[in-house]
Amino acid sequence: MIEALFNYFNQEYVIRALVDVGSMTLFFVGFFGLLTQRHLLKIFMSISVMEIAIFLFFIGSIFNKTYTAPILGDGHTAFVTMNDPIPHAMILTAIVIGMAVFALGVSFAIEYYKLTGKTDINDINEMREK
Amino acid sequence: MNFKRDIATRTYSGFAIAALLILTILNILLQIGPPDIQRAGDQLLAMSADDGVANAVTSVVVYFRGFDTLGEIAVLFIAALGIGLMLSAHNRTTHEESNYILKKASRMLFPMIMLFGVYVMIYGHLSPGGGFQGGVIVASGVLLLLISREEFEVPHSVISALETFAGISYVLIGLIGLLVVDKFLGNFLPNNISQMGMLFSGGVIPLIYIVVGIKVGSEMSMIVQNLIQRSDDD
Amino acid sequence: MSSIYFVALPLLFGFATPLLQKFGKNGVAYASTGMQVGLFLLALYLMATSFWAVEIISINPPLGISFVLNRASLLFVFLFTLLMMLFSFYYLGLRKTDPFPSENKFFILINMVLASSIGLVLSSDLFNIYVFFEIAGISAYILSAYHKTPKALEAGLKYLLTGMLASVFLVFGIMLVYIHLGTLNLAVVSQTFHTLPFNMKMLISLLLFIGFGFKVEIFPLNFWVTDVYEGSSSLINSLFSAIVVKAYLFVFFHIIYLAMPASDFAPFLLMTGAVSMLAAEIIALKQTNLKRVFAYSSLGQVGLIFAVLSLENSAAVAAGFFIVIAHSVAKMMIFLSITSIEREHKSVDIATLKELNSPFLTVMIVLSMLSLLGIPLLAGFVGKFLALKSFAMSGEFVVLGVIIVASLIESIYYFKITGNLFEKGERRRRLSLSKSQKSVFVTLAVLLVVLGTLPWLFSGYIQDASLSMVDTESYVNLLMGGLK
Amino acid sequence: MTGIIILFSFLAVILVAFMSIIQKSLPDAIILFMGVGLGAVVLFFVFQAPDVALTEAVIGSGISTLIFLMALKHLKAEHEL
Repeated sequence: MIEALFNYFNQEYVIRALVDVGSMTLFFVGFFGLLTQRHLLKIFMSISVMEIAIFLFFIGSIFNKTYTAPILGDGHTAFVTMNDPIPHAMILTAIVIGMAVFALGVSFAIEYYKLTGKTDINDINEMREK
Repeated sequence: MNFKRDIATRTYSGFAIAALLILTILNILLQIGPPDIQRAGDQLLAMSADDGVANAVTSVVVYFRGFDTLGEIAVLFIAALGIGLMLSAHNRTTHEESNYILKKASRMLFPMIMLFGVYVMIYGHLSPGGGFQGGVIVASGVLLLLISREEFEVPHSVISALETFAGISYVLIGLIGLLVVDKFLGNFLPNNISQMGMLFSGGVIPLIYIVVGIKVGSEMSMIVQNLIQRSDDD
Repeated sequence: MSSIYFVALPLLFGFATPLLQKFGKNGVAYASTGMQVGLFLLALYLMATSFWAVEIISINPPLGISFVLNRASLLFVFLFTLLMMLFSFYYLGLRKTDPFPSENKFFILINMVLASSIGLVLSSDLFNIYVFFEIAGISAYILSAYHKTPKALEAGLKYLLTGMLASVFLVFGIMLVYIHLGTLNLAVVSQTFHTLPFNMKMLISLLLFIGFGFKVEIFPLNFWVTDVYEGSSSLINSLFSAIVVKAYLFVFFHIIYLAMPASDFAPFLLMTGAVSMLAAEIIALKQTNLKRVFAYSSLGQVGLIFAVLSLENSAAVAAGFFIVIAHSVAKMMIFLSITSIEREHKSVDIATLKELNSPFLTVMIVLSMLSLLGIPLLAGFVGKFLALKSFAMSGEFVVLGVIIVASLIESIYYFKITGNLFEKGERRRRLSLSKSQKSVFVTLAVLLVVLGTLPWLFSGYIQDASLSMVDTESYVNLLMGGLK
Repeated sequence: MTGIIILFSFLAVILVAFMSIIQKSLPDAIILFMGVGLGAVVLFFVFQAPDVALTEAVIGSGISTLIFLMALKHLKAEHEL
């Protein structure tokens, strides 16, 4: 019974579907937060969740169950049957960039709060159109 | 016009819009799965055999797509600069006395965290990890000191010197590559493939990753310190 | 000479600032300006010598990243270096009396803006474009929040939030490209993009459109732009309007021409551009803040450029390039003038212009507004004329009509501003400009007049540029086959 | 085994992310957000990307959480949203 369940979930197309549905649901959660939350930190949090979702989607789509991580060692002596390293490098870059922008945003939010005492995105309207 | 809506309407409409978008995207993604093709990464894997680096991700990050990494360093540099600019004018906040356990534990943990960070940084071309991860681990060691000792402060001149040194040497390594092998960030050091797996292998790659590690470590330490707000920027 | 210096030298400058600081108070300022002059001369030299050149970084394309220099990208690089150089000269005049706080950081940021704009234009790799997109973005966020007033911080926050959202969608699109085509190189994408299933093509186009749409300030996605322009200092607005947006526009259409030429997307882009122009000009009528007025005017011009470039033929592209040059020069002039006015009068309301006592600035503002409007004998006319001609040639009479209506609306608020300029009000004391500032204005004005009266001097080069912009075959061959 | 791990990790990540987004109290939301990062680390590890997993661990759930907590300290946010 459990064996059968395990085998079912190990199939190629099931893993694909899991990755697609799972990461898009996570993306949805982030997007939902972006549209409904009002606190600035919550908004940054929502965008971070969206970022994590697309990173998971990318790595998961490229991932091949039968291949290994792209590192020699543990008996691997040649660069064959390994997962594609480019997505890993791209995500590495994107994670660091995302964190940098996010830290900057938080520092803007702190400074804005110090000056005006506001953290609600709806209240940020110094320049309301007349 | 009044855009103020009550929370329930806002939640439901947000839910509906987000769901619509995601369902559309998901529909297309499920319809058209990732094709089974030869990607650029597979060709790069074949090429990494020639450059004497055991971790293929490192050789992609630092060498094949090294220019992205330079850009990434620039982003981090600008972010640290911006955070310093934003949070510099504040007075030092008074720091609560940290408790005894934290003080004693930090004394033991700090050298270990630093050692681990430096290890991750230097062995980036042989095992998972590298400059970014190592740099951030080092910065977290600094963070431990910052929260456990009220009198501790990141020495600004040292950090600034390290950062400048690392940044300049990264660009200069690139320019030397341009002059020697006519490719920006090209590998101009001799690298012997038989040395693969040794600490000194892979030509210019470990060198760059260590430089990246120093740069990331110092930038992150500055960011952390600025956020804890005991900053005394120039 | 290699095109990599355009990016490497500003980065080197940024990293080396603590060292340069040791050479006295003016060390950083002079080093920055000197470097920009050097880059301008390099661009001039490259314009004279090279036609198609590819600069390899690390490994050969299509696997590695490379910079492609052709007439089109070189034209933009030249424009950016020229404008940035003039901007620095203006700032050198300003800093004697009224320098920015923590000036070194300001110099680093403007050089990063320059490097990333040039990188966007030159790069031939999608993920590399994303990295430059982020560098340009993050420097721009900090520049808009630079003065740390509530308004500036609000501008910075709005810019940053939209930028973060844009980059999420952009990176999603790039990932889909890599998953389905197995490459990031624009040349390979150009060859294989049409093999994708229709739905996937639409999804990728949509994601890239959302990603870039925020940054090129196109209609449904430009709600944040005017707030950012109002909140940040007008000195910095001149950079946004003249350089950053133009780089994003170039790279957006570069990708469109290469990957999805003559797609189902083109009419949509055309209409978006036209609607964008009309909407911006109508809203601009009600504004009373000078920065806001010219922000809307920028949105309008961007809409026009967007519409022209989406016609995808070389005559239209030439028209688009003419408008880009004329608009960048004119907007630089206007925003620099507003900077001087703001420093003197501490206000940017339209009514402030009544108190302006500076015949020199008055002439400059009127000249640039006439050029933006498209009055003959000024640079704007050539571009607008060619644009209207190419709309007529392609049979897009609706768009043609919309643009004429929008230009008429535009003229109304320009006349309002001009009226305020010449109205007899209570004049303040004379506004003084330093020599370097005056010479910057004169250079820009001469550029406008020369472009307008003697367009044939440049039209040859711009024709070449537009041809090489639409000549995707040479681009692909250069990256794929031209190398050992 | 792989499939089951992926299934449960995704479920956990989504649940934690949703809870963190709708959470009324900010400190709770931040701690839950750290859980999102940790779940992502497990997933990256299963997807044979140890480098990314290490980066996500130190940056995504380490430094990001720290930044949030520091921001919270400065914002002294009203805890009822």
